[in-house]
Amino acid sequence: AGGGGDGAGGGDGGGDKPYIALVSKGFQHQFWQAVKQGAEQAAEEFDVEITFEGPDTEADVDQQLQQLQTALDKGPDAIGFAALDSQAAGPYLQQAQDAGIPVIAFDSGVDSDIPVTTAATDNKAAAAEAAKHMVELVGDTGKIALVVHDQTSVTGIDRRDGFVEYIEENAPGIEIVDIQYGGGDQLKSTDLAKAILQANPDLKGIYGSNEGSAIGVVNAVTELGLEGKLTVIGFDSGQAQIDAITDGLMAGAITQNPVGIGYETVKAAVEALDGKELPKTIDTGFFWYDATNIDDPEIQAVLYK
Amino acid sequence: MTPATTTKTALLHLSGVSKGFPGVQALDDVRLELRHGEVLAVVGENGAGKSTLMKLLAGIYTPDAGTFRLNGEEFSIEGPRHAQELGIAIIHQEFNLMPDLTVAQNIFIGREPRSGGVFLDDRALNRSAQELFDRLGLTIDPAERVEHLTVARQQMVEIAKALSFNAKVLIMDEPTAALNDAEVEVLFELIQRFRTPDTGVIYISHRMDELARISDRITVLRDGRYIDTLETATSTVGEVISLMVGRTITGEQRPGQVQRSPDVVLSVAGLSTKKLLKNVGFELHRGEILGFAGLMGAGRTELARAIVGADPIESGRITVDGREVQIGNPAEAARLGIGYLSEDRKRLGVVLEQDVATNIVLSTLPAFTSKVGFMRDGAIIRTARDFIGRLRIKTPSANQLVKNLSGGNQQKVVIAKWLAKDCDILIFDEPTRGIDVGAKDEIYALLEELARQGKSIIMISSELPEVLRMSHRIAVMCEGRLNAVLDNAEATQEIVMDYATRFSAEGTVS
Amino acid sequence: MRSRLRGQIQQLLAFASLIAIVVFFSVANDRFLTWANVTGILLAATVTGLLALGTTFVIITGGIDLSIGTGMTLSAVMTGVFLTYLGLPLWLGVILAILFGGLLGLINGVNVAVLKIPPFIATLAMMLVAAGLSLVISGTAPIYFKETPDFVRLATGSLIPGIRFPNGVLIFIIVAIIAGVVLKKTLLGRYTFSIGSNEEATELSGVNVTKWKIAIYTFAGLFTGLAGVLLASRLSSAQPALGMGYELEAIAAVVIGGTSLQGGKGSIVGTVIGALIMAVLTNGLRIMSIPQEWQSVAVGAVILIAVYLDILRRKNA
Amino acid sequence: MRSRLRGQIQQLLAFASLIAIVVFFSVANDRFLTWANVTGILLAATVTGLLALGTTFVIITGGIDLSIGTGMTLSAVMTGVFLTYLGLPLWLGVILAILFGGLLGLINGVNVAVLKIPPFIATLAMMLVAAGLSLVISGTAPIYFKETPDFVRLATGSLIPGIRFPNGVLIFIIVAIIAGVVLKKTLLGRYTFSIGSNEEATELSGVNVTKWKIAIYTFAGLFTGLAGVLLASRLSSAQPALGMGYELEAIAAVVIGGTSLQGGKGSIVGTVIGALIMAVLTNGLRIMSIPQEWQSVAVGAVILIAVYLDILRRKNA
Ligand SMILES: Nc1ncnc2c1ncn2[C@@H]1O[C@H](COP(=O)(O)OP(=O)(O)OP(=O)(O)O)[C@@H](O)[C@H]1O
Ligand SMILES: Nc1ncnc2c1ncn2[C@@H]1O[C@H](COP(=O)(O)OP(=O)(O)OP(=O)(O)O)[C@@H](O)[C@H]1O
Ligand SMILES: [Mg+2]
Ligand SMILES: [Mg+2]
Repeated sequence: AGGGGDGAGGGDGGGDKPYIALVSKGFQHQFWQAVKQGAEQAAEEFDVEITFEGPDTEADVDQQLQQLQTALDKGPDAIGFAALDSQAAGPYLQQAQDAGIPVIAFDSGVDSDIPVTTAATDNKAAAAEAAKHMVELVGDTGKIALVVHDQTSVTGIDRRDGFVEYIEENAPGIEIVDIQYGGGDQLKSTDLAKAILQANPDLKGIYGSNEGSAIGVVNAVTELGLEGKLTVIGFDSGQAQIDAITDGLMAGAITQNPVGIGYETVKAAVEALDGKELPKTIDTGFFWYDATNIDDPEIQAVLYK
Repeated sequence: MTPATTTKTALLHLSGVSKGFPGVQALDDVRLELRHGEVLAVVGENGAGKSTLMKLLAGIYTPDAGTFRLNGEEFSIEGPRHAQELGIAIIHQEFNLMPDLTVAQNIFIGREPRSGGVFLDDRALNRSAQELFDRLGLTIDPAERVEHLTVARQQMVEIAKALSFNAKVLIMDEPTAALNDAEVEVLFELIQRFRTPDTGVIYISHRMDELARISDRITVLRDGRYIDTLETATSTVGEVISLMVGRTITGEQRPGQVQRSPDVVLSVAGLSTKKLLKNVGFELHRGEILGFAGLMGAGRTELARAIVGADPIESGRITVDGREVQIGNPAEAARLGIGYLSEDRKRLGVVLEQDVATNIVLSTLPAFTSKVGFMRDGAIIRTARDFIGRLRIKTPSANQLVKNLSGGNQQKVVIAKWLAKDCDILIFDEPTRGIDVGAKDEIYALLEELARQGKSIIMISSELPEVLRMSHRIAVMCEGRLNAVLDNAEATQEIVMDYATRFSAEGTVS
Repeated sequence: MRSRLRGQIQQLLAFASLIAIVVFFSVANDRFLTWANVTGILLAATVTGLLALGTTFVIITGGIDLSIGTGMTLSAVMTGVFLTYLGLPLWLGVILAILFGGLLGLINGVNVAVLKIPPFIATLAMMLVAAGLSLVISGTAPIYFKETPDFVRLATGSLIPGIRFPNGVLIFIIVAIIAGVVLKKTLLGRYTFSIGSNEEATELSGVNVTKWKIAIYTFAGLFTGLAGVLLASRLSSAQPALGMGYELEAIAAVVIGGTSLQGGKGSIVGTVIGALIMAVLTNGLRIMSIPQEWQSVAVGAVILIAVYLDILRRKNA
Repeated sequence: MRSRLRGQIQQLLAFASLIAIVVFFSVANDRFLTWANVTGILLAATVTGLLALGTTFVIITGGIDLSIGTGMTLSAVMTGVFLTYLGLPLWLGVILAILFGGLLGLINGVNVAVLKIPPFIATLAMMLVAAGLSLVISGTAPIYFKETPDFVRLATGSLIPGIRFPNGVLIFIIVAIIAGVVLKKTLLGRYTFSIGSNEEATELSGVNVTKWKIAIYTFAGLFTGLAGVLLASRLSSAQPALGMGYELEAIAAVVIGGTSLQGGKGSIVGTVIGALIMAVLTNGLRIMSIPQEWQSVAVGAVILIAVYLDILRRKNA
């Protein structure tokens, strides 16, 4: 193997396996752990060395770019990168290109020609799918609210806008009364969802835009004893969300394929190193799951616990 | 007053005691013997090592060398608690009180009464404190927080705390420095009552007149070394002083009839504050030393603070050089040429964590700025050294931290700060607190020299002899009122005390 | 006597800002003063409130504790370890988790009192260590309490029959009272004030400051442990990535409540009020659907005004 | 003289921990001591380092500034407003943004010195307000510097021909020297120490403490403004949601550098070393590919050890 001249024998691993550095948007949350898991699977399968890092929150653009910088300094053979802000990352990507290190974008697109391919989910489309199910469940009229995990990050914005735009275009009778942001913190999201429910007793549905937000909404509903009184729609998976769906507390949720994202990223990197042609995007897809299909093997495969 | 001189073994015996700090040998082969039932005075110039020796006994420092014997038995002190357990109680020169706790809580810290073994019994605590005060004849509210007390009252709390231990050896490090004559009487009364054939008192003071009244023997230290021990009854003040300073000091004299300048530089009229002051008015002339006398809490400190804008005034007019002024804070006062030296040295006087030079130039810093805005450190050090020399401040260097100086030398630093400032009006609140006899005379000379140069000085002092010796005129306060302003010629201790105790008819301290 | 009465009036007045805020929101939105919302506010105040109670002690000594946020998280994770991984009985697991919080406090105490590391650094280090260990121990995944369904009722169930009054709030009230009594009525509390007021003088008075400081930090740690337990109970899971930032909120509650970071001054009543002010503000602004970016501005401004009014009040008292 | 010499030896020794850490990483990983990585570390240290420089002054007065993190963000957003929205010339926009930071400091100073609000509260409020306003002004979206491509070179370009030495680092070095001189050699610095050691005594010495405190906070604010400019330059954008948490890192750097939160003690050299220790640690652990959860544990432990060794050293000196 051995990449182009520069990256040979990076400090890691010692052996002459190719080294691929992945810089994601996070590492503490389960979603990212699932991505990491997929990446590790692929690493084993293709016999490459990987590292996986991400900032503490999706607002930490600065921290992420420092991690990217360090990753570059380690002289990897390829880089996987999930940009928090692709414009801000421009100079670093340029640096990678100059050093002849192929970059694989993952999770969300990078606004640049440098990445050889992008393994991602279309978050906007996924959120629109969630909205579609919301409309199906609550009908054409009524009030709903959103608990979103982040106000400024790409995923936060896409998952909010995809949902809102779908409602505006397809269900003008539905009123979005409130959108609040809980940082993906379960406790904050719980208290925040409770306040929304207090302020709007006639609310028909709430959508939580990631695992922490969705669980917060479920907690709020149970703490206020409103089980079954309104429709909760979530995003991502995790044991708590799976349970909420099985128990009927949550109508259903959108899941991406985080394991698949991680896997495809590493696989694409390996192929790029082997000089193979890659498609411009690798759509890792998303799925709607609810009590009816949660046990399907195809769904089970993309859920993480 | 016959001490048990025949006792073979002394109550407390120290020998060969040495203690050094970086740059300073504070104690060098010092010995000391305290006999049963006696009051042993320990005297010496500022920085002679008195407090250091006492701190060794209190378990605060550990000696570099030396043996300690209590009733003939050798012992060592492991810490403050151990010293207490050994029966050694100390009144520190610098207060060691917890300002946020109440008086009673301070006195019984570490010995709190508890009900049922768990909960603090503050009622019992206050009762014990009240009993203690009753026994000692003090009127202090046990539930008052210490931070609200004046310096003098804090001193009384320290004294009460030390007396509450039922100690065998009581050490008093300048207990009267902040007290006036009436309170000193109370203290002496307490000491006499404390003294039994089993106990002994070590008494440190710079007030020579006290020694004859209270002590049986006098031990003199100089530059960290033991000089001699005298029987009080058979020695004179002059002898003691010459042992202390190694030279003789001229006796005191009162200022003669001075030709007072007609210029009024500061005039205060109808000054009242919310707390205490009632309609205070006086005039200060150019080149005058105006003394302020009064009992504890008479309001002299409060008046000074009100004048320089450290505390808000409720009504009243202040005129400086004929112009009415509003003084909002001490900085404005300083700009008008009024400097205030606080009586509370540790809290309001020195900046303990900074060095001597910084403290000396603190009021004058802008004058040491070069054209481009940098501090002229050379000039600062030169000025500092100048004052260190003039006031004979005992310090290894101008860069020594002030907290490492002895109490009296800290006081000199504060005085130097105001001398450096060249104010036209100086308000000195207890300026000679803790200053040794020799240095006192030099400070008196300095003040007189300043007055001759046309500066005007307000000198607040609780030492009546000092007020009488220094002041051209003497203002006497009581309960926030100015009862009299006397010419030096007409003033005697009796007359001043008479005015100082003329309480208002209602007899209330609102 | 007089000063004691004045003290009590002062404490009553300290409610003023809180009441003003409550009145404002009640008028602005009629959903605010409903039973469910009020208990919701109280429940929202419990976790940071508990952290704030413990930290009050530390701050009165003149110290600070930055480790409470992630220390709480680590305690929550340990609750998961005890109950789910080790399958201990509920009561035992809960007690062990609280004690574990105490252990974190003990380590802080030793670092501060024995090794003389400044509290800011000692607890910052603990904050980072606890954050890391939470992830390590949990394997960066939440731990659920499947086997102990009762555990969840600890925070949100209602012991008082008939009315929906969350147990978590009840626990908070009880613990606040205990904290208040300990601070005012026990040796630990007395020395807390004394050390904060003048550590050197306390030492010179023969009090073993080292020992008592360790005790105070340990005691404060118990609150962190309890906060972790309640957090886990409310979320039916131990979330290992949470916690950073909670320390600031708790310390803010303490300081808003009039406790001085200089040490020597403070009260539990003040801290409770401070925690309530924060919780009410957050809830009220959300209820009013103020856009989130403005919420942050409003909270900042109101805190400033509330504290300023409190200062004015004290000056005039 | 002797004591001055001793002081200098002490300061040299303060490097000891930093050097030990550097040596360790150099041995552990041969990528660590490369030019690119070293300049990378230095660049990473600039932003928090700049914040830490300003805060050193505030902390020496005995205060604290929690608003530096989001204040920096707001300054970055204002840079975007000046350069991108208003299209001002580069130099003018940059100067205005720095002055804007000074304005934030001025407001803090007035709140602390005139209204007597405790610095923790005053700057906490500012932190929240600045966080909110950053989002409001930017419309919750990053502002890019498309029209001023030169702006990006401010931080990452290299003035020194031939070698890749980022301008940001150069700026940091220059500013640190200025800060050091101001602290040691000017009236502002002297009063900073004096106020921190004993504010009341300083006031009674005829120093207008109110005025000088305002000046000190304002001066510190200029660093916040500059940090905002450099951050924006490095990220080629003003990121409005960033900033929370930076204050803690900066304050940690200050305290690791030996500045006391009690006030009265501190140095710029110490702060620079503190900032470098933090940056080196973070970078070194990343370079060694330590799992991220363990990185946090390691940073905590090393900070503790470094500060403890520093305390031992001073005791023995
Ligand atoms: N902690 C310390 N560090 C350095 N030097 C000290 C320290 N404590 C005392 N000294 C020095 O030791 C010497 C003796 O000081 P000490 O306080 O015992 O004097 P003193 O006789 O009590 O004087 P005073 O009458 O002024 O109170 C002084 O020169 C003082 O500067
Ligand atoms: N009996 C008392 N108990 C407590 N505080 C008192 C008492 N009498 C007066 N005070 C307080 O003392 C202060 C006035 O004392 P001030 O310090 O001005 O007097 P002084 O004449 O300088 O006396 P000294 O400084 O010797 O105590 C006021 O603040 C007043 O509240
Ligand atoms: Mg002394
Ligand atoms: Mg007085």
